[in-house]
Amino acid sequence: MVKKIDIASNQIREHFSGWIKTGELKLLSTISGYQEEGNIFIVYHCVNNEGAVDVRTSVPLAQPVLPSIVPVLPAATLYEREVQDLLGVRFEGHPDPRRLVLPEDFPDNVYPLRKDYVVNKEK
Amino acid sequence: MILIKIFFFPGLLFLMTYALYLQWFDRKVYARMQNRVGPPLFQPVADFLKLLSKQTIVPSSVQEQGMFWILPLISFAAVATSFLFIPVTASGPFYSFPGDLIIVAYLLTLPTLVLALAGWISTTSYSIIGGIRCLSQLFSYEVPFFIALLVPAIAVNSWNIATIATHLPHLVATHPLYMIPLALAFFSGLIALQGKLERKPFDIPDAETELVAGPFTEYSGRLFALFRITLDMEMVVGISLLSAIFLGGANPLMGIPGFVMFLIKTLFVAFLLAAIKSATARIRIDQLISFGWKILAPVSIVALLLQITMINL
Amino acid sequence: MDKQIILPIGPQHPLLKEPVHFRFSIEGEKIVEADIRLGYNHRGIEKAAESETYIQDLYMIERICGICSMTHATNFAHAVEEIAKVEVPPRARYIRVIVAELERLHSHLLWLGVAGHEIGFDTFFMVAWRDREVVMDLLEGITGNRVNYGINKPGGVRKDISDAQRKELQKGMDILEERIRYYQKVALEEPTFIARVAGIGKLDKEIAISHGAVGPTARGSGITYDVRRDLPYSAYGEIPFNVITSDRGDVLGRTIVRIGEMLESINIIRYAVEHLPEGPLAARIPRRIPAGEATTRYEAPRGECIHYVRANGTEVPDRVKVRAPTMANLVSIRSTLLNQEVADIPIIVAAIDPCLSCTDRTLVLLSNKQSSEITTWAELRKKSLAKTKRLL
Amino acid sequence: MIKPGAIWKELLKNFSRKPATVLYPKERLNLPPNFRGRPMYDASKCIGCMLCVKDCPAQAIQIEKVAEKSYQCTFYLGRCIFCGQCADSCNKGAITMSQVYELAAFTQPSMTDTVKPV
Repeated sequence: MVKKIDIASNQIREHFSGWIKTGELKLLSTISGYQEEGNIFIVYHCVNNEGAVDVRTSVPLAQPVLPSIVPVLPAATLYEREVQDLLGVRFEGHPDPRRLVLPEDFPDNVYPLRKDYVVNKEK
Repeated sequence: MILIKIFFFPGLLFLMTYALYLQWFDRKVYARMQNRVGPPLFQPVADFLKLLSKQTIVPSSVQEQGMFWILPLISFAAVATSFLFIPVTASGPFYSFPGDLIIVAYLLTLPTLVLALAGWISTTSYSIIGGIRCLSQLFSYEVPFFIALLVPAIAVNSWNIATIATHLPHLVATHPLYMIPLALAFFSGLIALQGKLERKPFDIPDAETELVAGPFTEYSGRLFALFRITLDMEMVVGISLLSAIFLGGANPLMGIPGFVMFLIKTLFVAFLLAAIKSATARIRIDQLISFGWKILAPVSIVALLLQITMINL
Repeated sequence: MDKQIILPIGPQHPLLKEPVHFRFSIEGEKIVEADIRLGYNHRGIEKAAESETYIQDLYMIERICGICSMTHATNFAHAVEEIAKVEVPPRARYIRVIVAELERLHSHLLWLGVAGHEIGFDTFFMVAWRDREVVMDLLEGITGNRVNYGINKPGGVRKDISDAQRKELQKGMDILEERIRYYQKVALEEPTFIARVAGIGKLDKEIAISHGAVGPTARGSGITYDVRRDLPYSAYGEIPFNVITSDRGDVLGRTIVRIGEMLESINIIRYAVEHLPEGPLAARIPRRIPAGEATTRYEAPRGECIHYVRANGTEVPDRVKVRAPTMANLVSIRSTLLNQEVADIPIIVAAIDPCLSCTDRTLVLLSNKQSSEITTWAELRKKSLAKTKRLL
Repeated sequence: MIKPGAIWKELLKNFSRKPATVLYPKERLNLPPNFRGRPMYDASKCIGCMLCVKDCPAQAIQIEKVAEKSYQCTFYLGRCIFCGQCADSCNKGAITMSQVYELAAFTQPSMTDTVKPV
């Protein structure tokens, strides 16, 4: 089973740098996000020495800003940018905050994975 | 009579048909070694005709349009003339004079230079890099090839291909010891020919997985067809040159059986080339140059020295 | 000399089976700057998955990638079973392991052939792919299809393995073992093959860890992380096998790891076929999955693949997140490409065995000068032509 | 250690062997029993529960009521992914997977096959 930890959004970088200093973090598998009435939850899926751990934090929909962990862990470069593209969470301190998933001509601040974005499914 | 000789029998028409046939033979052996079926007999002819019918596009960024058109013709002419000196039937080549071994070797180098120039002129990054690679590859196999040609020349003590072809077998019969340097020279000549024809271990200029088609990238239609047939004809000339001076061409038999003997020997050499082609991976340009100078050149020089000492014994 | 040629490769290029775009600036034959852009076949699967039932989702998610379809199907099925707290019967777990290892075999054999082709060793390509047919025929016999097997369903498997098929499997494994041992000999002895793979595309262990490399790419640099052993799923807990690693760190190291893994897969399949337990093929699972979430990991042929599924009690999942192994390896690819030869680009790129239909992400890597910007294809061509003109 | 010639054994063996290619239209591979070709419909067994229509991932099947207790079924073979889910979901066995795989057609409408009850 996967261990679950909840952390406030501003301590994310300290939490991960602590983990890396103690050598506990073996691998950051990925970062996934989902929207739940009014705020966006960001889940960091990691593998530690004793097994799989999910670190979850949340940011309000109105002000979706989160410190980026790329300076501490380069592996997160892509995952953060994907969440940024699809859910519109801004990661402060990300060295290369360009678009990762969407083509250039996709309209700005329209985020496909948000609940309000409806895809018309033609038969 | 002369025109018939030039354009039909030992000349152009025979060379082109035999080039297409050898291309088929090479691809068939290559396929069978890979447990595949391989192309039907008329595939090369079909490719050639298809290319002839395609539109020839010259990229706008090419400044010297004229040069772009003439280059394939130059290499085609060089290879066609070099074939006239090779003895196809026992009655000797169309024209032969004492120094024709050097002429043929020189004419065989011309297409590679032309290819490098073609790559340079067509200005796209792929063809430029392909052209540069052509040149840097030239230095690594040219010297061993020339030295390999010298060994039988020295053994028979003449520069004329026809005389080498006729006298070498008697010479080897009387001095079996000559077999060692000749075998070494034949081996290094074969590998160097593989490099000259830019085939598998050495097909670095037009490595399709990196540079699309190297110097050929911008060529299309009739020009590309001309380049392709020139490469095949160069293979025919190279193989028949090697089989003439090393294996004695058509000489033990006269007339038609002589010609058949010529065919058998060239097919044998072609089989060796196809085997090398299917057994190796493409090596890098720096590895090719170190292989050329560290292994190929020493082998051919050793063969040369051996041959010289043996003559004086 | 500072004259740099920009060598664009892709999205359409003989080197690439799938649309990706590389932009290398090179000096002479040395690569100075590497830049990759993907995202040309981004199909918005995660959004589509939120509008179909779990059964239908399984077939769509299985078609994320052609060569690792079992990976995504099993991983997704695990997540759904974990949320619904359904116990998969042992026979189904063993059948999943058998099909999973068969897929690893055909994926690695495919890679071996492609690697041979990238360095011009076409005979190796033809022969490796001919022997791969043995695995494909076995897969077709068991699951009914060469690719996109459709053997999984939430709660278990849809097809059984009969005794005749078990004998076929054992016969197939013997043939394959003899062939793969021959490839191991060729890969370690053929001079031209070694010349092209040894010492290039070096990825040392620290970068592999910090950049989060997974699978054979990481194990080729000495990292011993394998989901089948560390976080066992299906029946891997009960099957003995060892994790192959090599600390060469270069393309040859990854080749050794992949060939070793193939031999391991053969042993796993033999073990699983002998100890195939009796019992039902699938457990009952409700069409409406109760609210909950699950993170499941799976050792795909290219590395660790992770699925994160959230259910909200209806027939339709609330959120499905898929991260394919190639995406994790793409961060570290830049360090393997810098100052290598142009001739080595294809084999180094092929070394991480990129499966782009899994990844389909647009990726512009950090270039050493911080001002990297997205250039559209038109600008790129202008820059490239300007560069070449200045060169002439 | 480097020892050239590891590949030669394979080359000579191949050269003497029959090519591995199966020349498709003339020779054909025999299909395993589990092979999933196009789905077939048996009108007598269908009770019109529409489970197959609900479960089809590609919406490639349509069941319409023609008369009391008899239904006609339309397969959109252009959309069908041959996964066999309809055959599984139908607990009356009205839909079975056949071994027919040569389904290429020239026009889109001809890909739609309607099976009427007899």
